Amino acid sequence: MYFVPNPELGNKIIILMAALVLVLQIAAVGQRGIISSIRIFGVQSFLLAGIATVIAYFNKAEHVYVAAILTVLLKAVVLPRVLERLVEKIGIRREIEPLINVPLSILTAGGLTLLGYVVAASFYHPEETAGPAALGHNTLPVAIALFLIGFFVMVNRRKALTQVLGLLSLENGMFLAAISLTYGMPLVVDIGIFFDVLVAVMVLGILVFRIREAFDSMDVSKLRKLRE
Amino acid sequence: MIQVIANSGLQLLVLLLVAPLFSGIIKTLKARLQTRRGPCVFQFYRDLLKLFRKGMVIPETASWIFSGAPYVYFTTAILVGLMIPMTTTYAPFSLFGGVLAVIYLLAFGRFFLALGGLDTGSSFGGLGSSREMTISAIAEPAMMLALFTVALGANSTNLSEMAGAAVSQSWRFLAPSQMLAFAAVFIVLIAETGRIPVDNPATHLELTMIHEAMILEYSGLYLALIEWGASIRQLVLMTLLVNTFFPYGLSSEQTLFAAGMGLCFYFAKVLLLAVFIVLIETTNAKLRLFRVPELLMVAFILGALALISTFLF
Amino acid sequence: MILFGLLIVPLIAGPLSFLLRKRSAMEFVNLSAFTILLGLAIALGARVLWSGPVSLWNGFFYADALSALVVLLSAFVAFVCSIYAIGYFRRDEAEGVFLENDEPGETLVEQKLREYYTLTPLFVFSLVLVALANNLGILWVAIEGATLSSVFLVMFYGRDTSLEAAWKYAIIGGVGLSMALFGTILTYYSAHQILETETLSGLNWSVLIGHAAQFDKATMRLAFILILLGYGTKAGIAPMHTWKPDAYSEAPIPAAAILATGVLNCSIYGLIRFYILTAKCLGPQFSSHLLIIFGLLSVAVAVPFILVQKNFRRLLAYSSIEHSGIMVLALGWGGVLGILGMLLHMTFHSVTKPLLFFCAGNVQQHMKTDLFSKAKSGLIHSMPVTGGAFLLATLAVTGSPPFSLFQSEFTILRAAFVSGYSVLGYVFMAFLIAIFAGFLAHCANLVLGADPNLPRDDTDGWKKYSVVGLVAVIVILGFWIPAPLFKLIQSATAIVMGG
Amino acid sequence: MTMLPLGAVFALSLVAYSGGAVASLLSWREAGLARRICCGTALAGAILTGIGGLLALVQETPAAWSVSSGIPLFSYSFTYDALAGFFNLVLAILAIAVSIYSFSYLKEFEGKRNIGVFGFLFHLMLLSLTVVFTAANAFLFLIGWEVLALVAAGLVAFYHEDRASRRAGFLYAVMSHIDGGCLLLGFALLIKVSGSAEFATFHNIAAQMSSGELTAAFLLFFLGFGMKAGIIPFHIWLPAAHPVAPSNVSGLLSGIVIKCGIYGMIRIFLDSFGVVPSWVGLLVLIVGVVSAVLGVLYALMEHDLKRLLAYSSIENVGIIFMGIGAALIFRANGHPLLAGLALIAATFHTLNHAMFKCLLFLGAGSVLHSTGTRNMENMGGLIRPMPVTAFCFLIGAVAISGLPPLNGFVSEWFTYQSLLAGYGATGRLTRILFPLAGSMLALTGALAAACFVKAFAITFLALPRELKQHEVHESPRSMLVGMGFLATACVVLGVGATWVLPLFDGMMNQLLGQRVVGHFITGNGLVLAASTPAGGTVSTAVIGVGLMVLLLPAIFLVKAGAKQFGRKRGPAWDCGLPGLTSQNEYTSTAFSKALRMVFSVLYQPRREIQSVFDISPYFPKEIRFESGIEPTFEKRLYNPLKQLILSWSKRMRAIQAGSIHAYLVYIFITLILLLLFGVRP
Repeated sequence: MYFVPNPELGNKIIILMAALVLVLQIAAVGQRGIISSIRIFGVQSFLLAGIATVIAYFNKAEHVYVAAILTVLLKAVVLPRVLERLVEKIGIRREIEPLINVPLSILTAGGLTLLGYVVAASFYHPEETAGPAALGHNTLPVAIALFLIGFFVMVNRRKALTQVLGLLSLENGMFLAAISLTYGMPLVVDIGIFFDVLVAVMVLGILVFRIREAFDSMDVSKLRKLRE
Repeated sequence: MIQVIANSGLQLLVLLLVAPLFSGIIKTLKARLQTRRGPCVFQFYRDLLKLFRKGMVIPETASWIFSGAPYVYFTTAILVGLMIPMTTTYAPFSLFGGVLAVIYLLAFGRFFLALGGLDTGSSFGGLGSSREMTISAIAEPAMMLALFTVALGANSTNLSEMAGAAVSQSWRFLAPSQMLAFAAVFIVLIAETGRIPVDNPATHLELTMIHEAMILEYSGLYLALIEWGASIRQLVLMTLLVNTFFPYGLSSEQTLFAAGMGLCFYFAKVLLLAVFIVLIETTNAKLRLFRVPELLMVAFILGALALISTFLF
Repeated sequence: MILFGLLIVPLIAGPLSFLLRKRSAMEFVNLSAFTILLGLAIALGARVLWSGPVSLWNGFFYADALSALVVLLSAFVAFVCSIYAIGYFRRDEAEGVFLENDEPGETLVEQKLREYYTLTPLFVFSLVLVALANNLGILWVAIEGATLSSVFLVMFYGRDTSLEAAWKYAIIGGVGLSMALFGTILTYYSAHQILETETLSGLNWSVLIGHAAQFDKATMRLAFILILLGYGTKAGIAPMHTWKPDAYSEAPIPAAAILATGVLNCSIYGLIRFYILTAKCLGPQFSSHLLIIFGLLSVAVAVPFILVQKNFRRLLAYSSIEHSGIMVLALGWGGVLGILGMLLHMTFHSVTKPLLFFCAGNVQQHMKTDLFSKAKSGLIHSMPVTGGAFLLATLAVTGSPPFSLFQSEFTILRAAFVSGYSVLGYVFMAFLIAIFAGFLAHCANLVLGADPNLPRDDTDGWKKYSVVGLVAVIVILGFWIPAPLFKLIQSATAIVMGG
Repeated sequence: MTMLPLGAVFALSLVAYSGGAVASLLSWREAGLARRICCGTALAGAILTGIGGLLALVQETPAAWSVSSGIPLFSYSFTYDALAGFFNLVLAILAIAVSIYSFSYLKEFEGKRNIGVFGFLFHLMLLSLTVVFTAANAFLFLIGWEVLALVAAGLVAFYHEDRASRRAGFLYAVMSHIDGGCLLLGFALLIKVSGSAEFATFHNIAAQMSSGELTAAFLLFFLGFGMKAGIIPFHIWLPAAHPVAPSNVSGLLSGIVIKCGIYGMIRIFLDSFGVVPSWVGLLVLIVGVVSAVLGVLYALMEHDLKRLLAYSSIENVGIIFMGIGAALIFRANGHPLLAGLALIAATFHTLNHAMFKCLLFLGAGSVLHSTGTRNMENMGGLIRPMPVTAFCFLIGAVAISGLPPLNGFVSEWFTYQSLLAGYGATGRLTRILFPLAGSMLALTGALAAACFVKAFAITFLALPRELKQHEVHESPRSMLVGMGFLATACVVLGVGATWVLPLFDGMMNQLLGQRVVGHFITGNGLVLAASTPAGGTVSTAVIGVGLMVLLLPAIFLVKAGAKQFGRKRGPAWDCGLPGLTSQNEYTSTAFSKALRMVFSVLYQPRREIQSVFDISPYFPKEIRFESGIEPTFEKRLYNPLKQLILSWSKRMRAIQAGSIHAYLVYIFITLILLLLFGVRP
């Protein structure tokens, strides 16, 4: 290690990356193309891995490296690839029409970010845990906002695939929360979670494919046969 | 003991033998008031005797109920008669049934007569039974309420006790509750005995018949039993009325003399009541059937007022 | 050893079935695996009763009375479903159900059966893992695993509607589980501050429970909210219940029965584990109120849908929503009576619900429809056993005496009064009555009536005797509970009460 | 020593019932065998129940047993005390009669219906009844109660191919579940106060409850028991359910099953609550009056024989409620003797109504069995082909009309006496209610008489209307024996009331802590006396004998006259109109027309006349006449309620409209709300 582990520097880097993550997330809300959404997700995951690495480095939490590597591999490389392949296979690139129009969606995303701050502030008290151990804790609001916006994307988007993307960014929010609060979950758990995410995306991918086959569309708002 | 038996025998005899007389008296008096000569007061006895000597025709459609009904009607009337004090405050069967038994035994007779009316299958019988049961159904609560008022005053539902209580409190009949109750029971008496303005015993007009329609198919001995029973019932109700509300002349002793004196008083009172009935009958027109409930409702209200006035005054 | 066996048996049975070709071999593997599983679950119960909690791998797996009870119930359901499944799929095969959508050929049948017989053991494995995992993170992983393995079971018939149901199931379940994971992270965080450990045991329930009182209260509050929403989604608590009717009506009957009982129990189990922590940390008030609100809401939501239901399998789903609501409500009312009532309810519900599903399955295969309007009434004439059992099961599931759910509902209601929620008790009762009316109206109309002159069914022994056996079980349980089982429930109650 | 025979008898009866249930079910393939088992074991069980009931009534020391269910909270405890004994005795008498009756009655099921299932349900009904009466804790009581309800619903819907039966069974089950729910809540309240589900711990529980709790508990129990007993306005299931059940079951339903409500009220209000505020009694009394009057008024308008009987059950339950209400009021005002009088009125009427209502239902069953219809407008003249049935029915009709000397009169007389006594024993404002209630009872009695004149006459008398006379037959012997048994009971309970009454003493002692029956018998044990301030005496024995004695000379007279002057049969005179046919006869509707007009405010009668004509309206080809009365409670109360619930439910379906986005929105909004809730300081 060449440069001195300066927590201040680490903090700055983390905050910068977290802000980027958030911006990307809000961009994803406004994004119309499926492929670009997928790519946004990839970049976002990459940034998260970066945050994880920085935290791991400054806090000397080795197992977080593993999480970071897994994130890069899985979420930044494998999953976007898989999803893009799926899009190609399905052959749909049409624009996605959100249920709420873009400006309003972005406004909502902003509101949810605010909520994220409120929620985070309610239980997280920075002054109590000052020092290097607190490094990354201030990304918690971003994590919660990520979670909420991801959820909002799922609510807002019609296409099956974008719902999956929403779910994944929701997952990203949690990942951020986990590393920022507790430097990741215990390793076994982390691996389990990653495994589950992988399987979930596979399963959902198969489903998306089958839906496309069966309904000739990926618009899940058309799945309304099962109702009262 | 002998006096008790004698008294009971006397009461039974009065019921059996004198009841038709009062029916006759009412008929004659009514005719006189209407400036007709009218039948002799003993005409009713002659009618009965004649009926006793006639053969009977039982409708082919009828069953044993038709034949059984007159017996029940007749016997219940007598049994009821024995429960009501007549000449002294003592009634032979008073212990075995009070006001409630009286009303329900009368209902028992009516029940069977109504069955008898329906048994023939003729529409008149059904008509009579239906009307009779309807009117009695509405009359009964009024009667019960009025008699309750008296019973509550006397602290007993037994008629001997009620009469005894009446005797012990002189001028009680002037109490508003008694007057109101009397009025109520009187209206019920009119209805139960089938008199104007509720029913007209003298007509066999389809639209107006009640009691007569019910017994239209009876003949001979059965008819005699029914007519006789009806006159006994009438006397019984009149007795109930006079002796619970105007117990004058009733002695609480069981002597022959007291009984004799009581008998005289009793006849006088019943006669007075008969005159009263005749007056009502001649001065009123018969009501339409569906106005009768209104009249009985009045009786009910009178009974309720009587009850309320017992603790108002 | 028992724990190991419990986990390894289904884990082997699944892949083993995948390798097999013959139907009867797959059936045999499943049936014997689940028989062994049930035996092991009983052994676990006995062991826990005898010598207290069991753990394995340094506390990675841990089984106290509560886990033993949940494992026992899962194993029981899996066992009866494996019996029923044999008859069920044979009938499906005989009627050519699998040939409808794809190209004809025998291979598809085998492929489909293999899919079921492989996935179900894995599904059950996840359910067992849920109850045996000491680590709350692993518990989450296991529930997620159960969800993922059952998505394909929901999709099993490959109809458009199955896809739709599977999608809704996967997405809503995914969202719900994300919330649960978030809750788990927050719990870990609040424990992390106290324990200052990054090892695996930092999420172990048996460790956490000892320190729960010192956890950060604000964090635990949020954590519990997220856990309630998350595991509530899996348990089908309103308003997160919406996936249930779809998934239950599309999955093959045995899978639906496991979903309706096993998954429900495991989700409630997860909720209970967190409830214990929360109650220790925040006192019972906070969680009670939330649980009561959501529980009562679930029961309330079930009412109108049950009253005007058109589809008898969706009816069962709403009943399942009602029952998870009742369990949550009981947990909220709390006290010894409430908890005992809840655990009794969980037990009895797990016995009753499969029966109802089996009857519905028999009817569906007989009438070729799951709509009341298309099914001819007068079922009792052509299917006397199923018809009678359906009526009994209807009565049982709506909490009528003498069936056992009455006992738990009675206890729960007593808990309501004792804990001072008598007004809610009245409301609760009113809902139960409405549900009874709705249920009975539908089922009586289906079962009774003039003879529609359908051919006599009820011939398959597997299907028939699984129904008859369950009827016998619910009738017996209505009058008498084996003492060890009650002991187990009692010690589980003590765990929930005291941590 | 004293407990032993009772215990053995009770256990044996339970064994007989449950064994019979299983045996019937198992023998369902052999219809004849199933029938014999069904009736035989039921008869055996009923006799055992009867012996048990008598033992419990006589020996007075309650016997108790308890069996564990595996859960300490729930144990099966039984207490066989005098109250239980009384109701078991009533049950036994009916069950004996019905079992005998069923030997032949069930024959028509053979080959058509599953007698095994019938026997199963029938035995379970008897079993659950006896369990309800002997249960010593809330848990067992509720189990018995609900099982009874479900089994009875099953029997109501036994002819389930028929839509009306199905609907009635369903209505019955739902209403029963509602009343069961009320009881469950009520017991939960009591258990909360007492800390235990055992009835023994409920003793005098009213003293420990706050007034709010007491009010809630009372209302819950009143609703629960009242609904079971079929009081107005919770009665709608009763006229729907009782007619459609097989007639032997109808007899038990009206005879004893609805009496469970009465039993429960006595058990809880008198035995458990101890002294309750007098408004409680007043409410019971007023509801009783309303039920009695409305019940009989609705009965009058019926032309379905069994529905008529069902409505009349509502009336009689009302009369019983009057007695219970009066007893509660007296107890609240500290008059145990009067309470005893009122309670005897209520329990005696319970017994009596059980006898004659069951008898009438069995009679109606025989008629139905023979004619195949319940519609009285089609009957008539049945007294000739079915003389014994007719005679038994007549006894029942006289008894139910409260006419002396039969049993109905005795209990109504006691009711009157207790109502009259209330005048002197209560506060100024409430006292006026008592005689008014009495007069309403008189109205009820008179209307009941009218009603049963109609029921008997239209069914059995005059010419047959739309029946093929040759097909109509007298019932087989066992059915007649069953009816005869009950008819005898009606007479014995009436004429022998003073000998029966001492049986009530143990029960009164248990409930009121005082032996009261001695006060009510005088005159060498021949005369019933209400030794109250406004008492009275009556002797049905003397009235009965008196009627007989007076009847003899009258009969002799008429016979002699007939011998001498002739007695012949001829065509009915009918005011000289020849050719009397059944079309001339008064029908059931015609008979009740006068009352329909009088009480038109209540009935809201509706009539519709449609004439079909070709050329001119003056020459109608065909006239259709339709008339009916408004089913007020269904129309004004239940149907709107049902519609409201269903339409609201339908509207609620929009929640589950299939849109996954909507589903996610629910979760999202819940999440946000809860987060905001969670972060509050």
